[in-house]
Amino acid sequence: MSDQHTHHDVSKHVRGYLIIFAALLVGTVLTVWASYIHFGAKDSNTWNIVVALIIASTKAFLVAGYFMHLISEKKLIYSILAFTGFFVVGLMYLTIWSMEPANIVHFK
Amino acid sequence: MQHTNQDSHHQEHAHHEPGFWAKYIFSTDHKVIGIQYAITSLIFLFIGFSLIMAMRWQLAYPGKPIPIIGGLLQQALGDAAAGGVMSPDLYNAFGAMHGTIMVFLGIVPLAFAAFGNFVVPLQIGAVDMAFPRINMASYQSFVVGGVIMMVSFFIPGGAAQAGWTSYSPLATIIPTQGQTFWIIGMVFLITSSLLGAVNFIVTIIQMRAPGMNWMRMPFFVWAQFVTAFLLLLAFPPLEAAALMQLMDKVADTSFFLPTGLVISGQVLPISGGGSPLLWQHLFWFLGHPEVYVLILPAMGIVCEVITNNSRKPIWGYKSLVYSSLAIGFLSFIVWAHHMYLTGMGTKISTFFQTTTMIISIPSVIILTCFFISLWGGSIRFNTPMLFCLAFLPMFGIGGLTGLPLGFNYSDIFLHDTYYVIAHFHYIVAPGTIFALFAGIYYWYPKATGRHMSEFWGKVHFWLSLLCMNLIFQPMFVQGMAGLNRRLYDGGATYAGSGEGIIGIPQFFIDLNKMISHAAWLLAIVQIPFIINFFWSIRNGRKVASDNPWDATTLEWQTPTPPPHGNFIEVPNVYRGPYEYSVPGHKADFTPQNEPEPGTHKTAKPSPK
Amino acid sequence: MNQYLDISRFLQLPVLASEHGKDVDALIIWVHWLMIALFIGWIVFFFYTIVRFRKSKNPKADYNGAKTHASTYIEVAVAGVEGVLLFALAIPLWAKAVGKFPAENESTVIRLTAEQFTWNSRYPGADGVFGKQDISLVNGNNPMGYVDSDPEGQDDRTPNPKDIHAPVNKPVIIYLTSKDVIHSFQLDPMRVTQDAIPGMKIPLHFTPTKVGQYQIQCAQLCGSGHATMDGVFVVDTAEDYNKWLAEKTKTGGPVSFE
Amino acid sequence: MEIPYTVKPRPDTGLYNAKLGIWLFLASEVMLFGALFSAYILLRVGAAEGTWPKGLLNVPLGTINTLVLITSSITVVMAWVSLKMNQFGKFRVYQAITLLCALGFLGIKSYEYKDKFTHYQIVKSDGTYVDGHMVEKTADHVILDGIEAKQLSEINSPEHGKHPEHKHITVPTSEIKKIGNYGPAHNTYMAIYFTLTGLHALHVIGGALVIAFLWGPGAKMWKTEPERFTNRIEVSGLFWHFVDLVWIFLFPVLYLL
Ligand code: HEA
Ligand code: HEA
Ligand code: CUA
Ligand SMILES: [Cu+2]
Repeated sequence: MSDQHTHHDVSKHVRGYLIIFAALLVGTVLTVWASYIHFGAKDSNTWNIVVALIIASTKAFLVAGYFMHLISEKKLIYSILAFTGFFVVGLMYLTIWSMEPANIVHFK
Repeated sequence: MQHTNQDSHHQEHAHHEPGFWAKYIFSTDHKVIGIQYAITSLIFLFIGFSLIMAMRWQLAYPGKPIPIIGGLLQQALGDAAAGGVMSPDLYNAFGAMHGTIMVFLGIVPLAFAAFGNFVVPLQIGAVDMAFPRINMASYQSFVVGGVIMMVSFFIPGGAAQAGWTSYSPLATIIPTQGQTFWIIGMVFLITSSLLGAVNFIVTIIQMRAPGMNWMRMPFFVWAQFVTAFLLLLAFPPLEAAALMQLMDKVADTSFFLPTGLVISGQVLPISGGGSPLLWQHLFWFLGHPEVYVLILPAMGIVCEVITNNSRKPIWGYKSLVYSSLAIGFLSFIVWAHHMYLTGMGTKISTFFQTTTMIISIPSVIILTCFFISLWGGSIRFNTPMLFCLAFLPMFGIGGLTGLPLGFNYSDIFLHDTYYVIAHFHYIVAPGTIFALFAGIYYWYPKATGRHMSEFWGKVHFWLSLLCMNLIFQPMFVQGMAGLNRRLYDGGATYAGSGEGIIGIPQFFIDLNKMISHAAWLLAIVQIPFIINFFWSIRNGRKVASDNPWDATTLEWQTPTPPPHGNFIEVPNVYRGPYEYSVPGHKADFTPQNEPEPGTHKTAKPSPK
Repeated sequence: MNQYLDISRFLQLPVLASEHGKDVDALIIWVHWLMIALFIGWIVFFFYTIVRFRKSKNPKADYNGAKTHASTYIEVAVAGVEGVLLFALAIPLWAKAVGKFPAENESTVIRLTAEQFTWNSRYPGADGVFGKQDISLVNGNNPMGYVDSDPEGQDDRTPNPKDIHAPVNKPVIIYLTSKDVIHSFQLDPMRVTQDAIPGMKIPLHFTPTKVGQYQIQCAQLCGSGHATMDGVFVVDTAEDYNKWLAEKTKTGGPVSFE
Repeated sequence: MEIPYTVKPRPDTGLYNAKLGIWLFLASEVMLFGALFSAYILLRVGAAEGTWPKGLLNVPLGTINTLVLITSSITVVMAWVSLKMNQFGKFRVYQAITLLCALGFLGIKSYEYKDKFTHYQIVKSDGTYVDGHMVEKTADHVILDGIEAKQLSEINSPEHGKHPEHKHITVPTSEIKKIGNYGPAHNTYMAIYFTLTGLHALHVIGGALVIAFLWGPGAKMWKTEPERFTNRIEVSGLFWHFVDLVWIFLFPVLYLL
């Protein structure tokens, strides 16, 4: 990227960075606030988890997308990250799936 | 060089002749680092082999003092080898360390780091690796990891004893610190591999010479490329697991320890709540990609040598490339075929069986391409070629015997028997090790400017081939009869421990003696190789030219040995890697950087 | 199975003494047929090629080499055969092994607890219910943590370690677990192997078909005694079994664990 | 000899070497933390009823630490921007703030760790629990500042909004069946908490060391090779953002859920 930016260009981005920064601060306060409210059915906190993860993912998207310039990154980086994402999801999903009681032949 | 005058980046090597330390120990030159890796990992291979030779004595003659080195062992290791006899603990330690050393300190550094370092930058026409200093750090981290592993033999209680797979809870509850050393050693080795992997990938993507586009890369480079990705993405979960096991050992956590463990009559004072299966998942998530790390570089070497010595292009270059990519991709989702017997339900085992069967297909395709490439060739039987030709059926046997293991229902019987041992040793010993021998004989002239002796090379080959088969073929028979691995008495107890009890027939246990003798013979026939290796550095036949094998790939288009910076002039690449016997050409090989007659245009830098 | 196709003798599989074992053998044998066919095919091609195209015979290589699609067909065929073995044999058989358990009241039910380096069995007695176990009770006299006061445990049969019996031709269900590290219960003649994992209780089932004494092996590295963690699985006639079961029930109750 | 593309991107990939390198490295880091998160999920799902603590950690401190890391992220970006605009002085200032943030983060984290190591749980012989911070320990009794509970779940998942009064509780040594602090060995939650945050803290330290080096002695390069130096700042920044990103997940997962 570095070569394509003139000085002028970069200074234009500064405002954007500051907006992201503000959004991240708001996001943080939001998660904490959301954790004190109970969403969904009475004795399940599934929806709380969903809400928290949605906020966290949004924040992660902002950091990765703008601070780390992923939004305008090269295809090569996207493909590397796509594979990594696939494998990490595979690791999590398959491990958890295979350890589900339904998939383990054992009776407690 | 194109960018020479860009900036005044200071390079000390360019200005004065570096001293011994800078040149050989703290070198950042990829070729020197490659050779450092090669020598170090050969030494580790030798150590790994020595361990198994001692173990094979115990298997053949359980409870008898080990001749010659028994006394030494007792002095060095104390009670574990009292009277020169191998104790069960020592057997387990040697077994675990044999696996660990062979895999992580022998084959991976030799096949990936050593050959990759020496050959890859040359083959793609680069001046060095992308990050020379990280390259050096990678080697140093490897040495530190290796030293920690070696030291662990001599601490009280000895080295790790829970197999190279280090299953918890066993690995955690063994009271000695060998396992802690193992974990810390592994962290260094993992770091080394990660640094190496990043370096290789960046080098291959960024440093290809002009015209060296993806489909013109030698298959060896592709193989290293896929291997680097396997290391990069599969190792971190093992690192995570190692950290957790370390916590279990030193901070009394219970990541892999379930509630209610009772060790020799005592309830273990831990919180519990962990899962032993979690370790297995994380281990095999690395473990399976790791086995392809052991084989892909070997396949790469085989491809180079076979095309060169059959004097014709590889058959199905694209299939090779896509198959190796497919193997790389699929190898991340087959791991639980090592865990069929951990109480797996139907759905999940169906998934892993199916992926296991699918992943065997690209291997079949790769092998098929190699076989068909021979058809129509003009085959020269020199030492490297012999090793590669032997690789094919040997890998074939090893790979095919993976199939009955891959079906869960037949694995019920074969799991943890010598059938498994024979399966993977056929792949890694007469497979990978042979390919690595081929690589050594093949690239030796480039590194030293001299040939190794052909005669002794052939002696080494034929006798090794014989011994390997004498060692591992009977293991299939033993495994089929139900003999288990990791038994320090060679199976004597399970032969039927009393009158009328049906156990393993004695015949199959007696095979151990024959196998052991073959293993020691194998050691003896390595002597010509070792002598040949060192003797030829000074006394071997000088190479007739920079390209003694009449090869096409770029590493042969440099001076011998290549200087710092590799190429006198950055090569331009005009064609694919294996243009042998091109119709209408005078020579039976057309180097990648030889301009087409009549054209003077320089090719565009890698269009695709 | 057709006797000409029977390479089990060539493979030297051990004695077969269980009902489902023949299916295990069948799969092993079929896979080996596939392997042998491929191996012979390739090895013949291989030797023919390297002999025919050796340099002295064929000094000039052919740039194009083989022009054939045979390899594609072979690859597809290999995939096809693997698919058939997978979907026709391996998967349904496995589903039967881990999913379709015989009724407990028509089977011999055994609770088997592995520990370094022995096997402890427990039989539920006439009521068909095991007595409770509690790890906080574990001590030198009560290594399995039996709850003595549990009425359901009063008729349980807890034989000596390594002493395991079952009657012939009746399904056996074993609930397998471990006290310390991972072991693996292996009975080759029954074609049974199952890891015993602490914290998990894994069931397995098989039907012995031949009276005899069979060697139990531990098939998972479990420490210094792994090689000697033997045991005997005795398959009795129904009468002998009942005699054995009755014989020690009085003395072998939960209190006096030997 | 000169390694190409250390400064300028390679035309066909559009990347300079170090940038590709750091992204590959981050990919491996994703796998590392991904594996630990899988472990977290498994342990949590597999935890016996009432043993997985909720609301154990200090949320205000965690929030402050989150804000600290986010702040450091923006200063890292601004430092890079300053270099791009040729304002070396500003760069120094921004990175100094980054480093202070890193120190602040580590300081707060150590305080939280210390808090857990002085927090004890006693299982009494009658099976009830006493849980709180150590006040006094002598040969014949232990005084904790905290609460009493009949069941673990009362301690681990207290009802929302209801915080039981903390008071000094004296337990005679003879009544103590088991005593232990909230270190990693306490339960699997504490184990994964210490492992995840400890590994994260190591990353913070590593990143801070690199940034400090480039702030101090490494800044010499600005004079000779400004573009290359700017690249280095970008690359170290990418790592720093990643560390921030991991924390963005760690915070809700460990503190809030
Ligand atoms: C480099 C190493 C390597 C390679 C490449 C493989 C390849 C394969 N492996 Fe192997 N495996 C190991 C190393 C390797 N393995 C190790 C180390 C272990 C034990 C770990 C331990 O427990 O300690 C193991 C264990 C292991 C198991 C677990 C067994 C058990 O513990 O119960 C299984 C089960 O599915 C398996 C399956 C396979 C399969 C299906 C392949 C397939 O990819 C194979 C595909 C190849 C072919 C199908 C051959 C094709 C060739 C031809 C068709 C041509 C033939 C030509 C001639 C004969 C001339 N392996
Ligand atoms: C890459 C991996 C690799 C390699 C190459 C080997 C090579 C060999 N292995 Fe190994 N083995 C394993 C990986 C490997 N092994 C693993 C993972 C296990 C399981 C461990 C466990 O249970 O946890 C195992 C287990 C294992 C067992 C089972 C032990 C048991 O279960 O109790 C046996 C038994 O015979 C055995 C034998 C051999 C033999 C005879 C060789 C021979 O082929 C060795 C041949 C070696 C050479 C030919 C070296 C040549 C090099 C030189 C001579 C150096 C020259 C030096 C210079 C020039 C400086 N191995
Ligand atoms: Cu028990 Cu091996
Ligand atoms: Cu595998």
